[in-house]
Parts: sequence; C-alpha cells; structure tokens
Amino acid sequence: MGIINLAPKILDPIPGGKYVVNAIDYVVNWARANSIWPLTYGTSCCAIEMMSSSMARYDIARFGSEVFRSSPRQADLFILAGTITRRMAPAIQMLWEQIPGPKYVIAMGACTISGGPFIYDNYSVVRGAQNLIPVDVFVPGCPPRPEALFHGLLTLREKILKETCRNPWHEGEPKDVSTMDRYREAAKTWAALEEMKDEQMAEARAKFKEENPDYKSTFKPIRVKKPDFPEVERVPFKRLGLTQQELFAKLRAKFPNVTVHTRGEDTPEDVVAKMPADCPLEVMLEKEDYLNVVEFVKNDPEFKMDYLIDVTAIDYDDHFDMVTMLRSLEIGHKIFLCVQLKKDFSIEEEKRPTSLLASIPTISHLYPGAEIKEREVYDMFGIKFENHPDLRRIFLDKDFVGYPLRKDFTHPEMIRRPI
Amino acid sequence: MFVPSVTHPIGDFVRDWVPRLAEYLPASIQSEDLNSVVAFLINAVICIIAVCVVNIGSAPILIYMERKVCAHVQCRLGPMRLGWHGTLQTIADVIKMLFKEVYAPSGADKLMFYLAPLIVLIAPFIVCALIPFDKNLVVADVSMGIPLIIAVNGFGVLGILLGGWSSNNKYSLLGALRSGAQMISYEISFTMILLFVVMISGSTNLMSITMGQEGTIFDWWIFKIPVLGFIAFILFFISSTAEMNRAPFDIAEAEQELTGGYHTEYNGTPFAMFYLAEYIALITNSALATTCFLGGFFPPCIGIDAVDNVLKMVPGVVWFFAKIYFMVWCYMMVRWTFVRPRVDQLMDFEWKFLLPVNLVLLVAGAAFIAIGL
Amino acid sequence: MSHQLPPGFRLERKSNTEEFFINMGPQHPSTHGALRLTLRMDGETIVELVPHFGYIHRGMEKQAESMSYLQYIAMSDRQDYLTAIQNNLGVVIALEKGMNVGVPLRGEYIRVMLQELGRIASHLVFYGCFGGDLGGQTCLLFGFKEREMIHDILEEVTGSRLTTNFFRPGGSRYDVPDTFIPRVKAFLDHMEDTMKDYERFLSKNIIVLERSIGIGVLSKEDAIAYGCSGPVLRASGVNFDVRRANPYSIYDQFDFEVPVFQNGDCYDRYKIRIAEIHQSMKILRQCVEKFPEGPWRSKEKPVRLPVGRYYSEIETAKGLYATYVVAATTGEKPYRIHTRGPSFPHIAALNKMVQGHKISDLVTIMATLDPVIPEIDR
Amino acid sequence: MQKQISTIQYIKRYLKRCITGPWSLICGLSVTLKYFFNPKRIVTEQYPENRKTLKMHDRYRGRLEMIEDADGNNHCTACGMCERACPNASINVLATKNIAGKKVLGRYVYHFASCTQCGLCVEACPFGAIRMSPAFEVATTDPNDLEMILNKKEGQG
Repeated sequence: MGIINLAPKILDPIPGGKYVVNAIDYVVNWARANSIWPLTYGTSCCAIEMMSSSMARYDIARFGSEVFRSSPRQADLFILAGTITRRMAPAIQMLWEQIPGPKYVIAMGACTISGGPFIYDNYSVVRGAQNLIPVDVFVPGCPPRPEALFHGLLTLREKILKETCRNPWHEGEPKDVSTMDRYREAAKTWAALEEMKDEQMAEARAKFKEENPDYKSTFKPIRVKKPDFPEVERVPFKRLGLTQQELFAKLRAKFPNVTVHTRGEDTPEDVVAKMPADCPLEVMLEKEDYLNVVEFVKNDPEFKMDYLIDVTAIDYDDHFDMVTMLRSLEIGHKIFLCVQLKKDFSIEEEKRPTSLLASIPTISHLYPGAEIKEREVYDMFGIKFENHPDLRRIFLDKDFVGYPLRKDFTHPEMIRRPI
Repeated sequence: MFVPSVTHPIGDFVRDWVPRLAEYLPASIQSEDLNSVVAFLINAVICIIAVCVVNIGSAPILIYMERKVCAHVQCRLGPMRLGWHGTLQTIADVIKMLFKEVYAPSGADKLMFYLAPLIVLIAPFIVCALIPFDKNLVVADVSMGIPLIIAVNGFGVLGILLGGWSSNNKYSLLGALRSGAQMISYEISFTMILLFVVMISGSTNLMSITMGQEGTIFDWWIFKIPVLGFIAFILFFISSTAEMNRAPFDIAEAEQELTGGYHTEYNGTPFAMFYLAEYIALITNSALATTCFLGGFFPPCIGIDAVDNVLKMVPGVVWFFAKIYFMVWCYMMVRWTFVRPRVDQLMDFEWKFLLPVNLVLLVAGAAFIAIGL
Repeated sequence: MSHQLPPGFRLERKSNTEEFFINMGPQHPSTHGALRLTLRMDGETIVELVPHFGYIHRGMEKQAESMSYLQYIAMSDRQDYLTAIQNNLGVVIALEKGMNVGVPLRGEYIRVMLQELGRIASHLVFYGCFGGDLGGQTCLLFGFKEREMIHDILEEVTGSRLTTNFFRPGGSRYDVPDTFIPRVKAFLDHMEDTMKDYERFLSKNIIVLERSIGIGVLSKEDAIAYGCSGPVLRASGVNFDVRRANPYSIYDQFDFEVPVFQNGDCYDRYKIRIAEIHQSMKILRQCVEKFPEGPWRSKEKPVRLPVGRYYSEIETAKGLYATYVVAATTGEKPYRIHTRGPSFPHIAALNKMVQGHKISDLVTIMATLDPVIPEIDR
Repeated sequence: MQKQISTIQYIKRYLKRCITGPWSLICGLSVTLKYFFNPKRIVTEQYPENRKTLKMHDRYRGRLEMIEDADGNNHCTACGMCERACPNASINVLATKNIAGKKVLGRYVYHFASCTQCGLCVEACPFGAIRMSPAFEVATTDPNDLEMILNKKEGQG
C-alpha cells in the first residue's frame, strides 16, 4: 500500500500521468471494494446471523466475501459480531492491529454500536466498539438480519470506492463514547429547552387562558382494545419421587435443625404441606450441618441425590443465602439446601465490598461439577469455599475489584438505569 | 557441446532463424555451438513464459472454478456480482492482495519467511515443464521424466516446513510438522504408482508414456490393464491429493484446528503465492494423472471410425486441457464432500493400507506383464 | 525439577519429554465463540486442558435485578441464542408458577410446537458444526440450509429470526397466523427427505466413524458427577429428559421416545441428536394433527410476583435449563434471577474427555458438546 | 477403554472396513453429486437484486416507527409507558406543554443504536401510537444517524 500512495508523486509531473493515476485508482479501488475478506470472529448472537449470511440461503459469496479467514493477517474486514466485554477488549484490539491495511470494521448489532441491551447496570460490557477501534459502518439491529449485514457491506463498498491515491485509506482513531448515556443526555437537553420555552410561552399561555376560559381538548386518545381471554387455572406439573412432606420429615428426623422458610405463624410442616406439587422443597440449614447433610442425601438410599443442578447464592443486607440444588436422577425428586451465611462484620466497613465476607466448606469432592459452580459463587459474591482445589475468579479478571452480584457493588464504569 | 533439446512448434522456427541472423555478426565470433546455444536460450525464454502463462493464468480460473463448484455442491450460487456470474472475482482478489500491507511477525526469521513461498512455487513449475501438452508441445522432453518429477515433488515440502518454522507460531509449526510427516509418507506411494506406470509402459519419458496410449479409450493405461489400472488410478488420486495438501488431507492447514497451519502468519503477496502454489500444484497433478492414466492428449476414441474422425479433428491440446479440468473437478468434488481424517489416522492409512496395496499392485502388474505381454 | 505450571493445571508431570502449552482462543474457529482453552501438550497429544471463561460475561444476572420480569424474558433470548425460544419458556414457566396462571390448550400447543422447532434448529446447527469442525465445510451449509426454513416460520410467528421474545405468562404474545400449520407440515415433509440425505452423507462415513467412535468417552458416572444434561448425558447411558421426568407444558400428552445411547463417545452424541430430530418431528406431526382451536392466552395480568422463590426447569436442545427467581418484595422487579445453563458443566467435563487425545479430537469433542458460550458466561 | 481382540478378529474387521469404507464414501459423494447436478436445489436469495420482491413478514420487528396519518398527526399522549417498558432506555418521550398548558408530546427520541427490537414498547403502548416497521436497510457510516426523532408534529391535545 506504500507503493500505490507514491503513485501521484511520481506520475503527476509526467504529462498525462494524472490519467494513469486515475486508472490505477479505478482498478485498485474496484478490486478492494469487491474483494472483502472478513475475519472469522464472533462472540454471540450476531455471529450466528453472520454465519447465516454466509450460508446457502443468503450466500455472502455472491459479494466475493465467503473467504472467511481465521487468521487476521489475511483478512480485510473485521465484522464485530457480538458483545464486547472488557475481558475481550484487548484481544479485539490486537486482532485489529494484526489485520494488514487497508482494513475496515463493521460494527454489527446493537451491542457493538452502543452496548445495546447491556448499557445500564453493567460492569463488564464495553459500550460500543468505537471505544476500542475505529468503526467504518454501523449495522443496527439485535441481531441484524443477513440482508441488513449485506446492506452494511454495500455501504462499506461505497465508502471504499471514495478512496483515491491522493486521499488514501488511513488508520482512524478510536472515539471515547464509553460514558455516554444517551437517555440522560437527551432528557437533560430537553429539560433546558423546556425551561426556555416555558419562559417564552408564559405570556401566550396566559393570554390563551383568558381568551378561552373553558377550553377543552378535542383530542381523545383511543385505547387499543385488547381481546378478552379466559382465566385459566394452573395445573401443577407432574412430579416423581418422594413428596415434599416425606422428604422433609426424613431429613428432619436425621437433622433436627433443618427448617424451611416460614412466614407468620405457620409451622414448617404447614408450609411444606401447602407447597404445590411442582415446587421443589427448599430447606434451611445451619452452616455446620451443610457438609453432613449433603453427604447424607447423596449416599442415603432413600434420597440418592446424585445430581447437582446448581450452586448459587443470594445477597441480603446481613447475610448470604447459599442455595445448593440437588436432584435424584434415579428417583426423580429435588431438594434445595439453603444455607444462611452471616456476613463477617468484623471487617472494616470500607474494606467490606472488596473482601470475602463468608466462608463455607466445599462440596466439590462429592460433586466434581460443583467446582466451577463454586468458583462462580466465589467470583460473584465473594464467598470463600474452604478446601476448594482451585479457587480462582472464573468470569472476571483476577484483578477485578469487588463482587458484582452483591447489592452494594459499585463499579466506576457502571451507569445506573435511569428508569 | 551438449545442448538439451526443446520441442515446441516455434522451436524449429527459432533454430532455423538463429544461424541466418548470426551471419550478420562478425565472422570471428560465429560458430555452430554459439548458434545452438543462442537458439536454446531463446527457446528457453519462450518456454518459461509459456509455463508461467499456463500456470499463473490457470490459477485464477481454478480458484473461480473451485468457488463455483463448492457453491453448487452446497446449494448456493457462489460469486455472482463481479462480471458475468462473478467471473472477475478472483482477479479482484489478486489485485487486492498485491496492494495489501506486507509484514512479518516479530520473532520471525525474515529471510526464510519470505523465501518459503517461493520454494513452494518452484516445484509445480518444474513439473509443468515436463508435461507433454501435445505431440510436439513439450518444454523439456527429458528421458528421465518420472524420476525428475519424483525428485522435484519432494522439494515442495521444504517450503512448507520453512514457512511454518520461520513464522514463530506454534500453530504454524504444528501445521508444518504435520505436513512434513504427511508428505514424506505419501511420497512413497506416489512414487510407487508412478513406478507402476513406468513398469507397464516401459519408459520413464512422459512423451513415450503418452504415445503408448494411442488408439481407443481402452488403450489408456487406466483401462488397458483390467482392474489394476483403475486401482492404480484411484491410488494415484488419493496420494496426489495428500501430496497437494488438499482436503480431505489438508491436516497441515486444518482451519478448524490450526487456523490455517503453516500459512497462518502470511499476508499479502506471500500469502497469495501460497494460495497460487496450491492451485498450480492442482493443475500439474491433474496433468500428470492425465498423462499417465487418461491418455494424455489423445482423444477418447471408442473404435467407431465415424465418431473417432470427428474427435481427432479437435487439437490434442484441447483434449489435454479438457481432461485436466475433468480431473480438477474430481479433486474438487472430493474436497467438498469428505471430512478430514486425523493426523495419526492419515499415517495409518498410508502405511497400513496404501503402501501394502501398492506393493501388491506392483507385483500384480509385473505378473501381468510376464504372463500377458 | 521445580516447574511452575500456569494456573489451573494440576496433573503431576509424568513423561520426560518436553511439554509445551498452547493457547486456543478466545478467537479460534472451533471454540464456538469466545471461549479460551489452554492446552498442555506432549507433541500432538493433550495432557491436560484448562478452560477459561468470562470472555463474553455480560453480567445479565446483575442487570436482571433492575429489570422487570417482562424485560428479563427479552434478555433471556441472548443466553442460548440458538434456541432463544426455549429460554423464553424457561423464564416464563417460573413466572407462571409465581403468578399462578395457567395456559389454555392452544397456547400450550403453540409452546410445544415452537419448542420442538427450536430444538430441530439447534440440532441442525450441531449437525453443521460437527461436520464443519471435522473439516467438511459442506456439512456446515447443509445444516444451516434447513435451519433457515425454521427461522422463516419463527419469523412469521414471532417477528424475529433469533431473538424471539415471544412467550408471556399465560400464553404467548401473539396467536399463530393461519399459515403456520401448513408451513410446519411442508417443513416436516421436506425435512423427512432431507434427513435421509444428510444421514447418508455423514452417519456412515468411514472417516467420521474413525474420528468419532471411541473419542472423548464420558462414562456414566462422570456424566452424572459433573452435572451434564441433555444429549451429552443421554449418550452416556442415563435416561434423563425433563420432558419425561418432570413434564412441563403438555409434554405428557405426546407419544415420543427419549433416545438413550450407551457408549458416551462422540459418535453416540452425534447419533443421539439425529435421533432427537426425528423424535421432535414425531411430536410436531402429532401437534399438527391435533392442533386445537380456542383461546391461545389466558387473561392478561400485570406481571407481579408474590414474595417467594420460584424454580423452573425445561429441557432445551442442549440440556437442563433452570431458572431460579427470587422475589423479595411483591412487585414487577425480581430480587435476583439465576439461570442454570446446560453448557457450563459440559465444558467442566471437557478436561476429563480430552486427556490423551490429539488436538484434532479436541475439536471433535467440542463440536459434539455443542456449547453456547454466552449461556455459560451469561 | 480399548478391548483386546484376537488377530483373526482384527483382520476380519480390517477387511470389512476395506469394503464398507469406500462404499460409505461413495454414498457421501452421491449426495454431493446429486446436489451439484440439480440447480433447482439452489436456495439462494439474491438480496440487492431482489429488493422489489423482498417483503418482510407483518410481524417483523425492524425498527420503531410512529403511526401517523396523512397530516402527520400521531396518537401519542406522552404517557411514557413505552419508555418504562424499554429494557435499555432506548426511548425518550420528551413531553412539553401546549398553549393550553396541557402535557403533550414534544419530541419522541428513539436511540436506534441501542434498540434491541424486543417490541415491548409496542406491547405496552395503550393507544397504539407506535409500531415496528419492517425496515432493515439501516446500515450507516455515521453513528449520529441512529439517533432518531420519530414524530413530525407535536402531540395533539
């Protein structure tokens, strides 16, 4: 590309050289605009639509772009398909740097244009690819259909055709729009305008009121009629295995401290009896009992909870509720073990958001699948799992500050939801 | 002084005219030897140009053909928008690649890095020079044609190994090593098949191998020896596919596993050269198959004079290229149908299946000659 | 010899050959999205594998806390985007349990039909990716070709190809148009023929057999221990399908089999999905025959859940998809929503499967696990 | 996992594979050949050329649009239901007061850049003032184009 940009300098002084330069321009631009090889890159939903666009029905090959290169060094076009997270951002920048010039970028879908559905209350998504790399064409949609992507490709083609040797392709600059809150900005500017308008209109309005004291608007909005639907009673789904009462009674016989969530005057037994058939039994445990109960329900022939559905937690003001969801594949019943973990308030208040506030023994030696689930809970809530073989952060970088699913979590780049 | 002969229609013309023009030179430097050397050099230049035109000219056609074939196999259209049915698409691709930025990755051995694609290109060019395109249309009519092809073909792997090693990338290195192992293995059965052809035709000269197939379609080596010829052809097809690193034997590139293998780190013109080399190898291998099995430049006569006379009116070059493109189409259909075996299975296939079958074939061929002819 | 291993690697060093580490992803053609794998290699043989998640962690669960339930249905589209319609149902069933509303029969039929269409679409993508990852690009296009027909139907019914946002507590957003049933019928007839071709193309192919039989074996015990579900679990010989175990919607009214295979290798995981396509078509045929008239939605109510915890589980194309909704106050917004995606445990079990195999086998195994990364990272 | 097998079994299996293997490959090839020689199977739609005949389904959600009559009047009352229904605040309903002091719609700002086409706004609108238009040719080189004002006129009232 260096050589071709020298062409005007060399050829212009020669008589007729201008026409040669124009001819070169024409041929090279024609080639560049019609042979756009995209990079195989995709993170989420948009990637599937990008793939669809190269498949038989839509066939991006018609534009000569079916040559999806998996190495950035042979690509011309970077279709940013899918959300960009902060963790992925350096990889994207590196990929873009590795594409030899002239290179073009299409931001496909709402996520890469502005953050899309992940603008507000989000700590991990980059709000728009423009923050990282210069973007040439924006294709809105969530995800855009393949035709929309082709329209983006045609738009890019027109943009490339405008380049010449004298006005060659040059690397653009990323633009910082990361803190942009379009909703609040629009509301703010409008409020200012409205204030001005109020001042200007005050007189006219007063005059209007004087002239038409019993003015009534002729505009009557018509409500859309919604069709009438019948009330339908919900039929609980079929359930296999022991009933909740049996499960609860058996568990309680072994561990008397076990209860369930109760409200008001109900005894635990009443609550369990009232449960709909398809509602899994959720029992409350003491932290000390946790490991024993899990071991018991796993090995007991009547329970046989051999399958771990999930481990998760819920953050409350002074405690975490850690829920371990177990199921018996053979018998079919489910049981959820909820452990209340008191937060460790001996830690100074400033340090609390960034430090582990509770701990519980791991069950990964009983259920190997629990290992990653517990890592997730550790990552999101800052609950320590004792004796866990590999307690690292799983979704976030190891130097990420704070635990996002706690209610008091803050992040410098997080924008609160306006409504 | 020995000067190798070059046969092509212009060759005799040049050989006639060089001595006549030489008369204008001062008498002191006039000599028979000089004349023949000059004539040879001029001929050689013409030949080089011809080979380049055939190879480089057919590569874009093949790429276009590949894109269309794969598109139609996959129920789509392929390039449509540039020229009539996308005919100009590959030309645009080539021009674009020529004007792309070129750089080597940091830590790469620069010399080797840029040398590798050149080495890869050389082998198919040399092979192309040995192929007889028509009765008097061959660049170098060497008497040891087949051994030379075998020797030269082994050269291509060097370029791939160098390219993969000098890229300073683990994926490239893995790809290059895979391809090295693969090509060295398959070279053996490739050689064996060619030896089989040499054995039944009794010559290592490609021209005389072709001339041995004159007559009807049943005189072609593929049909002349019942069953054995066809098996040999299939084996040649398989081992040449592996030699070319084409799918389903493209474990060296293996886009899904190694993101491109040895050419992962190449861009712009060097990458275009790898890309071209792949297709030039395709055309030379097809030409070799045509020469050795499908009767070279002879038309597919069927023994009925009325039809045969019409077929013989078409020049041999046309038949030759028609057969080449048929072979290329076969290679493409195979490429777009089959999935890729794993690297160790590929080796197993070569050493446990292809090679034994080859040896049996050689013995059977020898027996056939001993008994039948 | 003190030898510092990168984080996550645990195995003791056994061989004396020089091991090296390869980083696969986050941008790699066969990791199915932004997943990063680090491989410890001995030549071309994988000694150990450590997956790294989080390259597409989008904080959906955090965002859900400030969203209304309805908005979260729209958000759930973006988890397993290959079968967004199934995610919708998973969330909606949890909400229905809280609101205690039922669905009329026609509404349930619409649900089941769209579920099965989504399942076929997802399995077709699997078929394509499986062939494509083995090196047969044509398979990839074959799989997607038929999928477009399903997306046409989905688009006509729901208004969007991928992100459907269709089900609502008590039914769905729209009724199906009149053309729906004929279109599904036409699709089924077409699919019957095409599946024959597709199976002929790949199922008996010797290279596919060589590359998938005995590769990536996941034993029954391991599959249960890691919490695998769906086709991966059933290929290992465990007969567990939520549609049978805890039949949601009206799955108990249909006649279909749950295919179970015993070997737990890649080929079984492939075969089981092909068998599931046939079973889904069987369910769809029954639906088409019995599709009832009548209301398609129960009375619209504001989506407000009473205090409590609600759990729902459905069988998506990938496996067990569970939603856990916590409502701390009665209102439009949840206190917390947690999603259990089926792909997460599969990737956890990946290390178990690839040890001792070649790097090419990793690609095969990844393809047969059929993970969707955004569903793992959420 | 590999079971020990006798040599005879191994040879039997080997020979069996020598026959079934090529046959399976021929089966595969027959499928591709069938597809190759049957141009009717091609399903490709040629997008820029078929613009005239390309029609989206009625329910297709392209982008938000305000329903307006011939004079440009809309039904919006600036109640803000759509704004609240939007999952990611892509709609600003900016109300103003008309000359009679009544709250009417001033400007209906639509941030197309962040819209996810979920259609919840249309569902929430009690007056049927907005709908999803089937427009999909929306690519642009300027992100400012994606900031749209949907209403031509101020609201009535």
